[in-house]
Amino acid sequence: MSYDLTINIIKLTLTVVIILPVAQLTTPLLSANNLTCIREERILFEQLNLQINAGDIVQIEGPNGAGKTSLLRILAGLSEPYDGQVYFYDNQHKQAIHDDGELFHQKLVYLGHLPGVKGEMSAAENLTFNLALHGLNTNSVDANLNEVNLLGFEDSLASHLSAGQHRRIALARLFAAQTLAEKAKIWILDEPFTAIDKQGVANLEHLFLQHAQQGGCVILTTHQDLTIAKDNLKKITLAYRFY
Amino acid sequence: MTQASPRSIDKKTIDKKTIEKSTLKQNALPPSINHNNKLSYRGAFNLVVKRDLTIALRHKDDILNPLLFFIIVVTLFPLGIGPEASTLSRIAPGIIWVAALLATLLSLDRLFKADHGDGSLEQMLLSPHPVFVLVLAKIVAHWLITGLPLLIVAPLLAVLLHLNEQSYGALMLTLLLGTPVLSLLGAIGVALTVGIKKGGVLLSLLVLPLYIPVLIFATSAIDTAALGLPYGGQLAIIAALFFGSLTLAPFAVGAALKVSTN
Amino acid sequence: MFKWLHPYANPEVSYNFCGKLQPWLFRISTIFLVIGLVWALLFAPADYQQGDSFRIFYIHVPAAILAMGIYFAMASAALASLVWQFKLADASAAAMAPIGAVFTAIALITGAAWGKPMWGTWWIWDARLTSELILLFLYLGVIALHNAFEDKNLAGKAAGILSLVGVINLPIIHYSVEWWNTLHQGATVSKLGAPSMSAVMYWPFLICLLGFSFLIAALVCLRFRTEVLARNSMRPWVRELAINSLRSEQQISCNSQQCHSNNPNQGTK
Amino acid sequence: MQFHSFAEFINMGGYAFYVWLSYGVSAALIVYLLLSSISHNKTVLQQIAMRQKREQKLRQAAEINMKKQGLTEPEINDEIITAAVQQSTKDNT
Repeated sequence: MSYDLTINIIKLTLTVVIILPVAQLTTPLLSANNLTCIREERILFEQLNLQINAGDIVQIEGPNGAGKTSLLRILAGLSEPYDGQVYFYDNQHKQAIHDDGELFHQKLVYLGHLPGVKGEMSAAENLTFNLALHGLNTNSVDANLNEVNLLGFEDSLASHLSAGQHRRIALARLFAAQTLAEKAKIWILDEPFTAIDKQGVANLEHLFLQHAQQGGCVILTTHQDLTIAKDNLKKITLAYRFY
Repeated sequence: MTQASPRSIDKKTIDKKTIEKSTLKQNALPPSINHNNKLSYRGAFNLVVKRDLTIALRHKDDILNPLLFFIIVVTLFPLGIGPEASTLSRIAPGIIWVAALLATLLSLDRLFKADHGDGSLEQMLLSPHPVFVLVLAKIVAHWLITGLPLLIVAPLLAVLLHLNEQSYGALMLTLLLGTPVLSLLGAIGVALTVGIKKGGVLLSLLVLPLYIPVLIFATSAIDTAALGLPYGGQLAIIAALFFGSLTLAPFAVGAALKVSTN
Repeated sequence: MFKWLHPYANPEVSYNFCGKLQPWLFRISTIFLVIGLVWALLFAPADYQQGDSFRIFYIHVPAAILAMGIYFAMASAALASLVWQFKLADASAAAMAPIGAVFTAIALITGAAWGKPMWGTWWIWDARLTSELILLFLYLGVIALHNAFEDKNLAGKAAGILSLVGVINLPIIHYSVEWWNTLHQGATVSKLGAPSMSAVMYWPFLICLLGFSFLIAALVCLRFRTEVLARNSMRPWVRELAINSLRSEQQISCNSQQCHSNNPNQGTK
Repeated sequence: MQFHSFAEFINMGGYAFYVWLSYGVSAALIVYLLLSSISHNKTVLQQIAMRQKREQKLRQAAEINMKKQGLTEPEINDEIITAAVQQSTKDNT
């Protein structure tokens, strides 16, 4: 393993996730090999290797401009890395994410900075479309909206709702995805707590833990301190590179 | 998850007016399109078309503005050139087609821009469906919103311009086959410029040269029809352009969108 | 199969290789162009119909042919970069676009200057001229798109997609314009296509064509090196190169101004 | 030699304006392209050099900031990394 360059960039603090049964501990879900990201001729990170297993909650830390969002987008397959490859695992079988994008996307929930909510549609319609597009069950839309405290807003046009409520519509998808065993295991969330109140954050953290215990993984960036116990939380720290 | 989440502050701040005002039926989209959680290509296609149509119908400006633009541009020509029926009827095909070209160009921006702005484009690219299908659905919806209305008003404008009576059929057929080509080729340009802040002028620079063959063959078909000659040849070429762009453009659009959202 | 290419996939190697190639290309092109143009201007016989205005032919036609040729080269480079992720192909495509645009402009301007005495008008909607004009638009689109992106890698990919779309459309546009032209007006009798061009006219033309080709190759080399530098500015070898070049420039300016304040070390020497 | 005198050569059989216009414009455009390519190369090199200077300043500023806050530069803790490596290899097996 060539860690010579990685060592300069990344401080990995990995702790064992004890709660999980041993069988799940070794189930990898997502891994990356030699990732290099270059934006506007600046190297954000170089030769980054990582592996994310079932049951992991991984927080990516770093100052502004260190490449947190870029890393998440590369892991989700939205951006192409300058070099390197991201793999996902289908029944322990390792595959590059671009080889079978459709299968990978079934396993993935990505929520970016933007909530992806259309102002011209109501909250329920937005969620229904989102779920249907990703092949998720659309029968429990109301229940899912209830989970994010949006019950009563189902029929309001999203343009009448606030930014925080938009984000909660997007997050409602997690509650729908969470009930599925095999699908949507990999959650990649970019600043999921933006514009969410304290109670909402607590609910989400609870959801993350539950998802991890059920054999999923959560990769997220956030500026808030998570209350998730350190035992359950892995951290990847990206340093700001000057060139 | 159980009902762990307590109803909090937000419940109190429900804007009752908002609820009353929104006379929308709940779930204009079918509540559950699939029960076995596996959406076919066709299901995904229909889903996106329906969504785009729903949005457009609730935001009527998107349909009306390009149409008004089309009508106004066409009415400007007689004012600029003069009212002689003979002159107008000779240049009518060109005017109608150039106006249709510009109206399509004007409406192209909304094809991906709004979706890119609010993040739903990312979500579509990450859905478990081929980008090809989704892109095609969006283009079809765009054509239904902008191309079809043009097709419907075109005969009225042809009357205003004294178009030769023999060429109405040719006008309608070329518009029917040609405007989808405009949407398809235009989508490539929009997909390339959607991430750029000032992409509007750039879009016309990229897209208009690609529209030239459609313009040439469409106007010549209409001219030929005015002479009472068969115009099947030109129509066949436009049809070939249509099928060619139908098969190739969505791939180019998909590749371009991946670059733009990078 | 392409193993011999591998070292050239390294930006530094190809940068240095082009640096070595570039002066030779410039020399060869100068030799060919001087011979070709002197021959064309002084020794080639005047056309029996067009007289000495035919001498425009010796730059107009090579420019027109090469403008088209550069577009195809650019599109194939774009294809290589999109399909095989061959990053340097991207840089070469970016290098070619402005050169192609300039040669298209030359073809158009010389065409107009030739058209005035021959056809009596600066511009004529001749099929060739029109498709050359559209080619210029395509080039300008590619350049504009390239400039619109901040990130050079993304810019290359976007411009690559556009040039591929353009290359599919180019023949369609060309034939549609030709067809349109013959439909709208009696076919303009073009002297260019005359197959009966004599050897005395043919040779200088060929030499000019070769000269322009080498000139373009040299220019592509020059611009390609710049693109490679811009795309690899985070690499140590480029950073060193940049610092060195800045330093040597400062030394030159210091020497010429007898250097007062800028660099005390230089002054004392 | 097609021309008998220099004046005749310049006159180009009456087409002087068009011929010399074509040749002049072509030469001007090619020279412009050449010069702009060379100057572009220089500006790119200069920009890269300038950016290096800027980076140096940024880095110094960051270091000063850290010292102010009483922090040392985050040293690369080899132990943590090796631990991580061991961990990931353990996970793999």
